[in-house]
Formats: sequence, C-alpha cells, structure tokens
Amino acid sequence: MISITNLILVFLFGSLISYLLTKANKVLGSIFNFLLTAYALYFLWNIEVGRSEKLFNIFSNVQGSLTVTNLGKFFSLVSFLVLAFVAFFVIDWIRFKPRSYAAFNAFYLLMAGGSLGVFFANDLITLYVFWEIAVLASFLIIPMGDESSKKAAVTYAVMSALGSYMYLFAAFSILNRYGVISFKEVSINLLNEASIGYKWFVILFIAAAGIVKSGIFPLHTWLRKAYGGSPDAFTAAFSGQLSKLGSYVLAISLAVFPTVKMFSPLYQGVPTLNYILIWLGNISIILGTFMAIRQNDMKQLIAYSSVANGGYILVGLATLDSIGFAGGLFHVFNHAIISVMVFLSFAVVILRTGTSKIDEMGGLIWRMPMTFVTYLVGIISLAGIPPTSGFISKWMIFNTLVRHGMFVTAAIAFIGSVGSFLYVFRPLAGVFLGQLKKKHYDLKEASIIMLIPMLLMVALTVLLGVYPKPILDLIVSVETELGIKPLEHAGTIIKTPLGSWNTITVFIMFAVGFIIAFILYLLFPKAKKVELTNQYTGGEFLYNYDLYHYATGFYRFIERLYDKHPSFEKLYEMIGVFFKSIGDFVTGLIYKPSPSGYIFWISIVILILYWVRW
Amino acid sequence: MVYYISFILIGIGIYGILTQKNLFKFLVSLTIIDTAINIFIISLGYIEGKDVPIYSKYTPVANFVDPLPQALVLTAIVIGVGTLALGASLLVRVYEKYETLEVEEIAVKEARK
Amino acid sequence: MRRVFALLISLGLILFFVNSLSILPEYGNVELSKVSNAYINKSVNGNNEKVKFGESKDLEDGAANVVTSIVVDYRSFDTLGEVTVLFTSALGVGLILHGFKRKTYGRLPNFILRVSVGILLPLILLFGVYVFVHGHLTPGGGFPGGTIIAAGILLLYLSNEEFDLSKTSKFVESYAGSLYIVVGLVGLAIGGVFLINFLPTGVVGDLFSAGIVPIVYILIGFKVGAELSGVIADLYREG
Amino acid sequence: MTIATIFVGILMIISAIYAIEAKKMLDSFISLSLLSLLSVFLFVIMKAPDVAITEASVGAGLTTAVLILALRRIGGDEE
Amino acid sequence: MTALLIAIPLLTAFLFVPFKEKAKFILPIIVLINIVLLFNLSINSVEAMGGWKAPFGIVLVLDSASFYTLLVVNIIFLIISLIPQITENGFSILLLILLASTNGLILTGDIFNSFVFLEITAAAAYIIASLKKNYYGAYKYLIVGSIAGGFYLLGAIYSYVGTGSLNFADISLNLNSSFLPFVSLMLFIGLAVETKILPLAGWVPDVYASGSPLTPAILGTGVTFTMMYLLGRIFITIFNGYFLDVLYIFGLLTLILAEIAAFRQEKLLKALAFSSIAQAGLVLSTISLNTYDAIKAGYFHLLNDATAKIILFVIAATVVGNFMKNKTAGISFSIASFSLIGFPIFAGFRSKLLILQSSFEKGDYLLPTVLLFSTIIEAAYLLKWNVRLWHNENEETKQIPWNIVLITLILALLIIFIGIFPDLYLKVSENITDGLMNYKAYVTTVLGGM
Repeated sequence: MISITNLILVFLFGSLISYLLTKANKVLGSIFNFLLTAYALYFLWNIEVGRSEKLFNIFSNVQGSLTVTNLGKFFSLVSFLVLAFVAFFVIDWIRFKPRSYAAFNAFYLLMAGGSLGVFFANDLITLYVFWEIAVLASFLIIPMGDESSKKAAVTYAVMSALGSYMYLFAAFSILNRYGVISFKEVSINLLNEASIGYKWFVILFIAAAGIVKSGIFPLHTWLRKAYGGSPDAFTAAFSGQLSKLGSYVLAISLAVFPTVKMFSPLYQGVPTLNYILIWLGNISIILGTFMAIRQNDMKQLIAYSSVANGGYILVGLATLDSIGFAGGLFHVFNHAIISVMVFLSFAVVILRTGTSKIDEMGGLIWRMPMTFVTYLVGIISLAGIPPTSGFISKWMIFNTLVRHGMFVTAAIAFIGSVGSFLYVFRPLAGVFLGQLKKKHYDLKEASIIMLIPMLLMVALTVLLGVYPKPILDLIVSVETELGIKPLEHAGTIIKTPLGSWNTITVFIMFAVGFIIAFILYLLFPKAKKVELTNQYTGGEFLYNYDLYHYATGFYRFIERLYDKHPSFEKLYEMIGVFFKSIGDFVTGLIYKPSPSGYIFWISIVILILYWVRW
Repeated sequence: MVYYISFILIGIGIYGILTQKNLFKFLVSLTIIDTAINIFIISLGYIEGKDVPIYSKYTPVANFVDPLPQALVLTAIVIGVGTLALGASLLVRVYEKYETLEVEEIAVKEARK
Repeated sequence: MRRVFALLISLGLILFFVNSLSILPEYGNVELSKVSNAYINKSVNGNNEKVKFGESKDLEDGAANVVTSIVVDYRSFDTLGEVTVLFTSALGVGLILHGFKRKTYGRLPNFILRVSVGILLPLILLFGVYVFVHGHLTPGGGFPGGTIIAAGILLLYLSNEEFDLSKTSKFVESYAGSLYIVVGLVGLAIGGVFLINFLPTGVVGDLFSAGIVPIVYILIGFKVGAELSGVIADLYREG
Repeated sequence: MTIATIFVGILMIISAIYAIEAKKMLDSFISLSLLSLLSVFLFVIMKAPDVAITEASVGAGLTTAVLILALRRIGGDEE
Repeated sequence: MTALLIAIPLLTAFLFVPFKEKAKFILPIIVLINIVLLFNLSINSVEAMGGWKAPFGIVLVLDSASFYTLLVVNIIFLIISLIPQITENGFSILLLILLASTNGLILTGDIFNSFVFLEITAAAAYIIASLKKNYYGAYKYLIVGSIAGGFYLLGAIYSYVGTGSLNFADISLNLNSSFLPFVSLMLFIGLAVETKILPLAGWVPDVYASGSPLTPAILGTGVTFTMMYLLGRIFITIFNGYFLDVLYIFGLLTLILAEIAAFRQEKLLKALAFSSIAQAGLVLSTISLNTYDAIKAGYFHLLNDATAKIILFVIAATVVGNFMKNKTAGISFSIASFSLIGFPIFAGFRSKLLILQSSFEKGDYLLPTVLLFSTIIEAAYLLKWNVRLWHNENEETKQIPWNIVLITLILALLIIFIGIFPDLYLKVSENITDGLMNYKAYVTTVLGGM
C-alpha cells in the first residue's frame, strides 16, 4: 500500500506519462488513465481511516498534512467510481477526438490527483492548494469542447476564483486569528469563539467555494455554459465528480465545523445560517428545475438539473439531521452516478449524430437501444422513482423536511421533483422516442467499450436501490465521525421516526407493476409506426420537417411562464459590461493621447497629496 | 526674490505643457522648467556678499558662495540638453510618421490605425 | 475652460513651491553646508590649513576653481554619469534618426557664411580648447568648451553641404569616453579607488596643477564636442 | 542689484510666456534662447560664472540650434 | 572594486560605439563578467569614489540588499542578452549603458548621483521605447519622464538644503523634519513615474505595447526591479517608514484600477502592460506595510512577477497566430500566466500566500480584499487570452527561434520549481529585506560610525 502523498504524486506525474502515451497512441494512454484511476478506486476502498501524513511546509511554522477521514473516504470513493468509469468510456470515445486528445488525458489525471488531495486534506490551505489544482485542470479541459466552451471556460474560472478566494480569505483570517488551520483545531477554536459575526463570516466564506462549485443559486450561472460546452465525456466527470468537490466543502463548512453547536437554533434545531443555506438550496431547486424545462440543448438541460440536484444535496446537508444529512450524502452518490449515466449516453448520441440539439434528433431508440436504456434508468433515478437508488436519497430528504416542519421547503422540494419529470421527459421524447430522421438511418449503437461503463452504472443504481447497505454503512461511519446521530438501518430497512422503509418490498411492488404493464403491452395491439415525412397538413407536403418536429417548442404551453423572467445570467452579464465600461473609463483616465494628460496627473497628485496631507 | 522667479517660471512651464497642443511646445516648456529649476538651485547656494568660488588673484582665500549647487547645475544643464536632443529627434520621427505635430491630429491618426 | 483649469493648476503648483519657502533659508542668507565647506577648504580628508591662491600646494585637490574641483574630482562619478547621459542621447539621436530621408533644398549655402567660417572656425576651436584646458583655473571647462567646438562644427556643416564628420566624431567620442574610464581604472590600479586623483596636484592656480582634473576636463571637452557635433550631424544630415 | 534681478525676472517671465504662446515656432525658440541668456545674467549675479558659461553655450546656443535643426528637418515652420 | 560593476559595461559601451553591430556579441560576456565579479565582492563594503569619504564624496554601498538586487538585475540582463534576436541592431550598446546605469542606481549612496543614474536609465529607456517606430509613445514617455526627473532633482536639492549633504545615510540621520513632506513628495513623484504608480503610469501601455519584445522585457523587469529597490531604499531605509501610508493607498489604487483597465484591453500586449502596472502597485502596497514579512513578500512577488513577465512579454510579442504550432512557447506562456494569477504549484501562488499572511499579520484586511478581488479580474483576462491563443483557428503562424523557446521554457520550469521549493527566491528577498530594514547598520556602514 503506497502512501496517499505518493498516490497524488503518481497522478501528477502520471499526467505527463499519460500525455506522452496518448500522443503515441490514443487508446494506450486512455487505458493507462483507466488503470490508474481504477487502482486508486481499489486503493481507496481498502484505505484505513485515521491515517495521517505530513505533506509540505506552507509557511515555516505551518505544516500541511493529509488525513483520511470517513467523510473524505466517502467522497473520494464516489469520485473515483465516477472517474474510473468515465476513464473506461474514454478509451473508445477518444478515438473520435480530432485534436488535443493527449492534453485531455493529461489534465484528466491532473484533476483526479487534485481532487484526491482535496478529499484528504487535513487543513484549510492544503485543501485550497489541491482544490485549485483540480480547478485549473478542469479549466484546461473545458475549452476543448465546442465553440461556446471557450467563453464558458473563462466564466467558470472566474466564478470559481470568486468562490475560492472567499474561501482563502476566510482561511487566512482563521490562520491569523487562531494560529491553526487544521480542521479539528479550527472547529475547537470556533466553538469557543465569542463573536457571532466572525463565525458567520467564516462559515459563509468557506461555504462560498462549495456554493460556486456545486452551482448553488446566486453563483450558478457558469454551469449551463460550462456543462453544455465542455467535451462530452468530460461533462460526465465534471458533473459527477468535480461538482462533488463543492458538496464536500459544503459538508466541511456545515458539519466538520459544527454549525449546530456554534449557533443557537432558530427553528427545530436548525440555526439561522443553515436555514439561509437551505433556502439557497431551495431556490436552486426551483430555478434549476424550471430553467431546465425550457432548454433545447440536452446537455444544458441536464446542466440545469445539476443545479437543482446541488440544491437537494445542500438542503440535505444543511439540516444536519441524522436522516437529512444521510440523504444529502446519499444524494451525492446518486447524482454522481446519474450524471455519469445521463451524460455518457448523451456523449454517445452526440458522437453519433454530431449535435446536441433535441429537436434535431428523434427516434434514436431504434438505432441505439442500450444507450436509451442507460438514459432511461438515469432519468428514473434522477426523478427519484423507485426502485432506483435516487428514490432513497430524495425520500430521506423529504422525510427530514417534513419531520422538521419545514413545509415550504418540503413543498418546493416536491415541486422540484415533479418538475424533474417534465424536463427529463423532453430529451427522452425528443431524442430517443418519436420518428427517426432520414439522416440518422445508418446510425450505429455505441461500441462495447462505451456501453460497459454505462450499463454497469445502470446495474449499480438498481442494485443499490434494492440493497443500499454498503452506502448506508459508509454514511453511518461518516455521521458517527461528525458527531451526528447515526442513521438507523438494517441492510434494506431504513428506520426513521416517521416509520421505516423496506427497499425490497418496494422493489417487488414495482417489479410486479412492471410485469403487469409489460403483459398489457403485449396484449394490446401495437401502435402503427409512421415515418417523419409521412405527415401533411392541409393537403400540403411538408418541406421543413424540423419545424414540425414535435420536439420543437416541446413545452410551448408553459413557455409563457418564462416571459420576462429575471435571470442572474443577465445580471452577471451586466456586471461584466459594467466592468468593461469602468475599464474604458479607467483606461481613459490613465491613458492620454497627449503628454499634457500625464503632466496634469503629476500636478494633481502633488496638489492633492500636499493640500490633503499637510 | 529669485525664488519667486523660478517658481513662476516652473508654473509657466507646467501651464505650457497643460495647454499647448504642438509637440515642439512641450519641448519648449520642458526647457523652461529645466532652466527654472537650475536658477532655483543656484539661488539656494547664493550668499550675499560672498564671491565667485574660484581661488584667484582677487580672492586668494576662501570667501565663496556655495559651490556645490553650481556643480550640480552644471550636470543638470547637460542632462537637460541631452534629453532635449533626444526629444527633438523623436519629434522629427513623429512628424515623419504622422505628418503633423498637433496632438489632436496625431490622436486621430493613432485611433484610426 | 482648459486654459482656466491649467492656470489654476499652475497657480496651485506655484503656491506649493511658495509654501516650501517657509522651510528654505532666506535668499542670500544661505549657510555654507558642511560639505561645501570641506570642498572649499579642500579638507575632506583632513586638512585644517586655509587654502591660499598661488601658495598652497600638494593639496588633496589642486584646482583653483572650486566648482571644477567638485565636478571633476570630488564628484567626478556624477560627471561620468553626466557624460554618459549625453553619450546615450547622442547615440539615441543616431539610432532614432537612422535611415531617415529628408527632402533636400539643393540650395548652396550663403557665400558670406562660407568665407566667414573659414576665418572664424579656427578661432572658435581655439577658444573652445582654451575653455576646457583652463577649466580648473577659470570659469568654463569641458562642457562649455565642448559645446563651443560643436558650435564651430555646426558652422562647418552650415557652410558646406558635403561636409561629414560623423565617422571621426564617433571615434573621438568613443575613445575620449573610454579614456575617462581608463583614467578612473588607472586610479583603481594605483590608489585602489576608482577615479582617484593619482597625479600630483601642484600649486593652486598653476596651469599644470590639480592632478587629473585638467586631463579629465580635456577628455570631457573632446567627448562633449564630438557628441554634440554628432547630434548636430545626425539632425542635419542629408538623405 | 535687487532691481536688476526683478527686471531680469520680469523679462524672463515675459519671454517664457511668449515662448509658449508664440504662433510661430521660430519665434518661440528665439524667445527661449532669450530666456536662457537672461538666466545667464542671473547666474552671473548669483556668482556662478561656470554655470553662466555653460548655460550660455549649452542652454542658449546648443538648445536653440538643436530645436532649429529639428524644425528645419521637418520642413520649416508651417502656419 | 565595486565601481567596476559600472565601469566595465560603460567602458565597453564607449569602446563599441564605432561598431555598434558587434555589441550584441560582447553583451552576454560583459554581463557574465559582471556577475562573476559580483560574487567576488565582499558584502557590507563601502567604496568611496575618488577616495572622498562618505558624507562628502560619492560612495557605492554594497550591502545585502544591493548585492542581491544587483544579482537579480544582472541575471535579468543575462537572460535578455541570450536572446539577441529581440534586440535590434545597435541597441545592444544601449543595453550595456542600461546595465551600467541600473548597477549604479542600485549601488549609489548619494542622492544626486542616483538622479544622474536615473536620467541615464530614463534616456536609455526612451530610446528603447522608440523601437518598432513607436516614436510618439517614446516622446510622451520622454516628456513625463523629464518632468518627473525634474521633481526628483528638486527633491534631491531640498534634501541638500535640509541636511547639508547629499549622502543617503547623512540625509536619513540629519534631515530636518520640516523638510520631510516636501522631499518625500518630490522624490515620490520622481520615482512613481518609473515604478508605474497609477495616475502617473499612463506612458506604460504605449511603450510596452509597441510590439517590440525587448522594450517590455527589459523595462518591465530589470528596470522596474531597480526602481522598486530604489523606492524601498529611499522610503524604508532613509525616511525610515515616513510617507509609506501614501504609498500604500497609491499601491492599492494602482492594483485595482490597472487590473480593471487591463480587463478592458483588446490587445494582448496592452493587457499585459496594464497587468505589469497592477503588479507594481501590489508590490508597492505590500512593501509599504513596512514589516519584515511584508517587505519580504513584496520583493518575493516582484521576483516572481519579473520571471513571469519576461516569458509573457517575449512570447506575446514574438508568437503570431496560435499556440498549437508553437506548443512549447505556448506552455511557457500558460505557466507564466497561471503563476501571475496564483494557481498552486506555480511561484505566484507562494507570493500571494506570503502577501496575504503578512498583511493579515499586520492586521490589515484591506490589502487582501483588494488583492483577491483584483486577482479575480486578472484571472478573467489572462485566462481569456490563454484560451483565445490556444484555441483559435488562426493559420498564420511562424516558427520562433529556438533560443527564445528554450529560455522561456527554462524560466517556466523555474516558476514551477520556485512554486514547490521557494527557498531560492525567498533567500534573495530575505536578504534584500534585511538590507533595507536595517537602517542603523546602513548608516554606520556608510558613515563609518560617525
């Protein structure tokens, strides 16, 4: 067993090897990537908790170190599950990538190494260092996607910098105030801190990094463009793994720093600060859901859904209740594998059709049934329908909200859940169902290598939906470590004050229902298949099929809801324009066409300094 | 007294740079400021009733004004003329490039480029 | 409007300087600073006797002109820098104007000018040389001397369109400057200090006194003359 | 002496203003040269003959020469 | 012996006037000789020019601050001299003069002498600024530089009147306190133009963005470093912390305004020029906190900034088209810009950490806020340019010379090395700080226990 430090170093230097290997042979390099991430997954599964390693001197008197915690282990397992599966998918996918494939693989490993460090960092600044490595690596990958990704990458980096610098500011202020930065000592100091304002500042600023990364409400706008534009296979890792870094930091700021003990409760044991964060999560749920509904680009659609799911995670974590926190953590896992399923199936579709616009496709179920199955199970889990694992986590979150009497919040979460049916159905109907277009007649199903990770994920989500014990065990260990009352469960039965829940029963019920439906499907006469061109209106033949494609304006009936909706994207654009105009102003102030201007400034500076100062 | 002269001359030079639009005028103003500073420095070394700081038949023993500012001014004058020559040659080139010496016209041509 | 603002700003600056009068000594009542005192009495390195014209000898610095002794001996390093500024700007004028084409007038210079230059030029040059050779005794020195020589050469340029001295002036400039540093380096070799006055200083007031001061001033004179005439040549040069 | 100084000073200020405000460049340069010469006078008053000589040759002579040569190179005074 | 540092390049410059074109071959040799010579000098030595002792004559002071600054500046010159392609014919000789004058500026212990060297530096800078037919920019620089020089001269004279001497150590010991406001204000104006403090740094974008790689590569690194050293020498050692509050405010203003302006620029070189201004402001406000750690952090950042800026400017001015055809150069460029933004494992990260820590230690929360905010803006435009240069479809590309690629790559690797093992640069900045902060030792060294 090598040390974690060495593993991280292997990733960092492995990125160089990966670059050279991929340069020589695309497949070889990707296999290397997969082997490395798979080994890391194996390593993490076996890693013992409590192990600690010295890393480097940040300052002469401050030592950075790594420690394995249950929380970190849970998150890193989820991450590397995603990373390994995506890396396997990439083995075949990369063959179709015309340029900068070598750099893609190299940065992929760099990102993996960075996130490994994030999950095991024992102090604020070490975490920041690895965090920025991961951000940098992901920033470098994003612009390898389509045209819009160039701008998206910069937006992403700027937003991310905003969050991480707030984090850094808080970290330094802690270092300066207490002289320590390791999580344990900081939380002890924070417990004894007298100033409420300072505690607010610290928690909010540290959470800011997580809020940005997981796309929570005021800082979510980068997500649509970045997910929509980045390379297709990478989006899966981006949504499935990288945004979980954000959830990790949120978990740290809320649970590792014991917010419940630090602040007096406002309502039902939840402090005001957590309540605010819960509301941010709520807004994200609503916003993500409703904005997802009207997207025509399928990747951007699921990007908005990521915003909503980030909201669920935050709501779950912020309750700091035994079941709610467990639900949040479980949702981290669920959303990770859902992202992999959904985005990988999209990656296949885009690879084959060359577009990501929903209304340019249709009927792909006839050509790529396995991809369809992956997507279908993915969205079932996303919408939180049993027997998939997605149901369990959402149920746990709802349960907590109801139990705490947060009915508004619960209502919003329900609305979000219902809304998710609406949006996930759009790609389902527009891309996979309906009539196949002529230009797509000779499409092929994804290759075996691509299908393996997708189908394994499908199996995993159903399996864990029925038998969630392994994840629940991990979650219990995390909760024990953080001092939250651990979740009570017995393999397939989850106990809550509102009653218990047996996953096997539910599975059987659904299985029966499914069988009945299947029998009915067999019994009743089948629908007649028509070609897309086989339709006409008013006696005229259609020449522009796309216009009459039913995926065009799929939700036109609710489009009116969105008229003049306020958008933060517009706000941020306005801020950008504002900065540009300030830039113009400042440039005009400094840069003069004539030497007179410069002499003017010299005189003014003298006069101001002299008359103001003396 | 001489202080005021040099201060006013500095003021005039600054005023010239601030208001004039011809590139030559900047050099002229610069020279005025240089001269004014030189006068000011010399005046800081002047002592009433003392003599030129040179040992000679007329002043065999020391009864001199402060010689150091004079030495400094010697240096400053030469530096000033060096800068002026550089400025003049740059100005010739500017004229060749833009065919005008008016700052506004140059700015217009710069912007158009 | 612009003018009014400019006027206000200039007035403010003048006011700033006028305010500084409160800390400055009154005009004409300046005290000799300790440094100047030491320079005048030539007692930087310890010499308590009063300096007398034509009598004191073998002082630490032998120049009768105190300003010269400061410029070329006490603060000789400044002068080296000053020469370098001039050198740089001469070089710069050459570099900037390199390859510049000018429209020629094609007029012959004035007859009177041509004739009078022939008579005046030797006188001007002689005067220039006199000024820098006697720099340590009388007002003047390398800079004005060099400038006077340059003025003579300007006349030469004006009177003769074919005249070109740029090659020669480059060499003079180069070697006079180098020699200045070499003098300093010789000092370093002999006395262990850069630019030390290693020659005997003689009697105050003699032509052959003051050690390296006259030598340096002559070098400066040649250098300045060459540089300035180089500048003039560069600015004047046809085509 | 004071009166002479004031007189010279006023002349200098006038010539400085004229140097800045003159329409023709040549006038400006000549006025500048005059300013330099007047300052030479001040230097002499203030017992600084070295500076006076240098200013006379460098400031008054060379500066003007350089400026006029530059003016000549750009094709004379335009107006 | 110290004087040789100035005399040798100057002598070479004089000797090579008649054959300017050959000067570029001698330049690296001279710089190397200088560096070797530097290592043979003893630290904390004072050399009186012409044998005239401290308050009377001009002295060259070699303490730990000036030693390490000299080392840095000379190495910068060495780097520049190893890429002669960016120097146009005849300009090598100017680099020799610039080398002599920056060495003099660093070594000198006399305020008027520093004015003279300032003017030499400025004169050489005006000429270098006129490269690529940027005559108007150079002309504007000349006007503003001369006025600033005039104010510096006035400051020197005022301190002479207030002290009776021109020696730095003597001034710091004997300057009448009523003179302080005037002297510091005038010297500040003189130096602010050269150190690129904002309202007075309008010449920078014109000059740096002329398209010539040499101009920003040498003015933005070597000369800026020298000026920053001089600023520290004057305001920290000599005025002993007086006036630093003003510098602090100006530094912050410069930082934030210049970053905003850089964000707006349409041309890469202009953006980099503004970024250079902003970094100067950051360094200025950091060192004006006037604690040991802060000054150390400030000079450490200045070193990192210089390293990164050489790469950025040289590559930005030589590479046409996109980086895909010049991958190595592109990688160096990206590394340098990441270092400027302050991503971990790059050197800039270290300096930002140090700056943050030192300013928090001082109890100053404003500088970190402004720093982090401006870093966001900086990240925005630098990353935008990186993406644009890597991923555009521009076909018009030309190969750049191998030595530029090699040197920038070595510097880029150095950035990473410093990011991981910062001791090398830290030692330099610590020594500079030691020299600057130790005001008593400076005075006794120079005046010999007077």
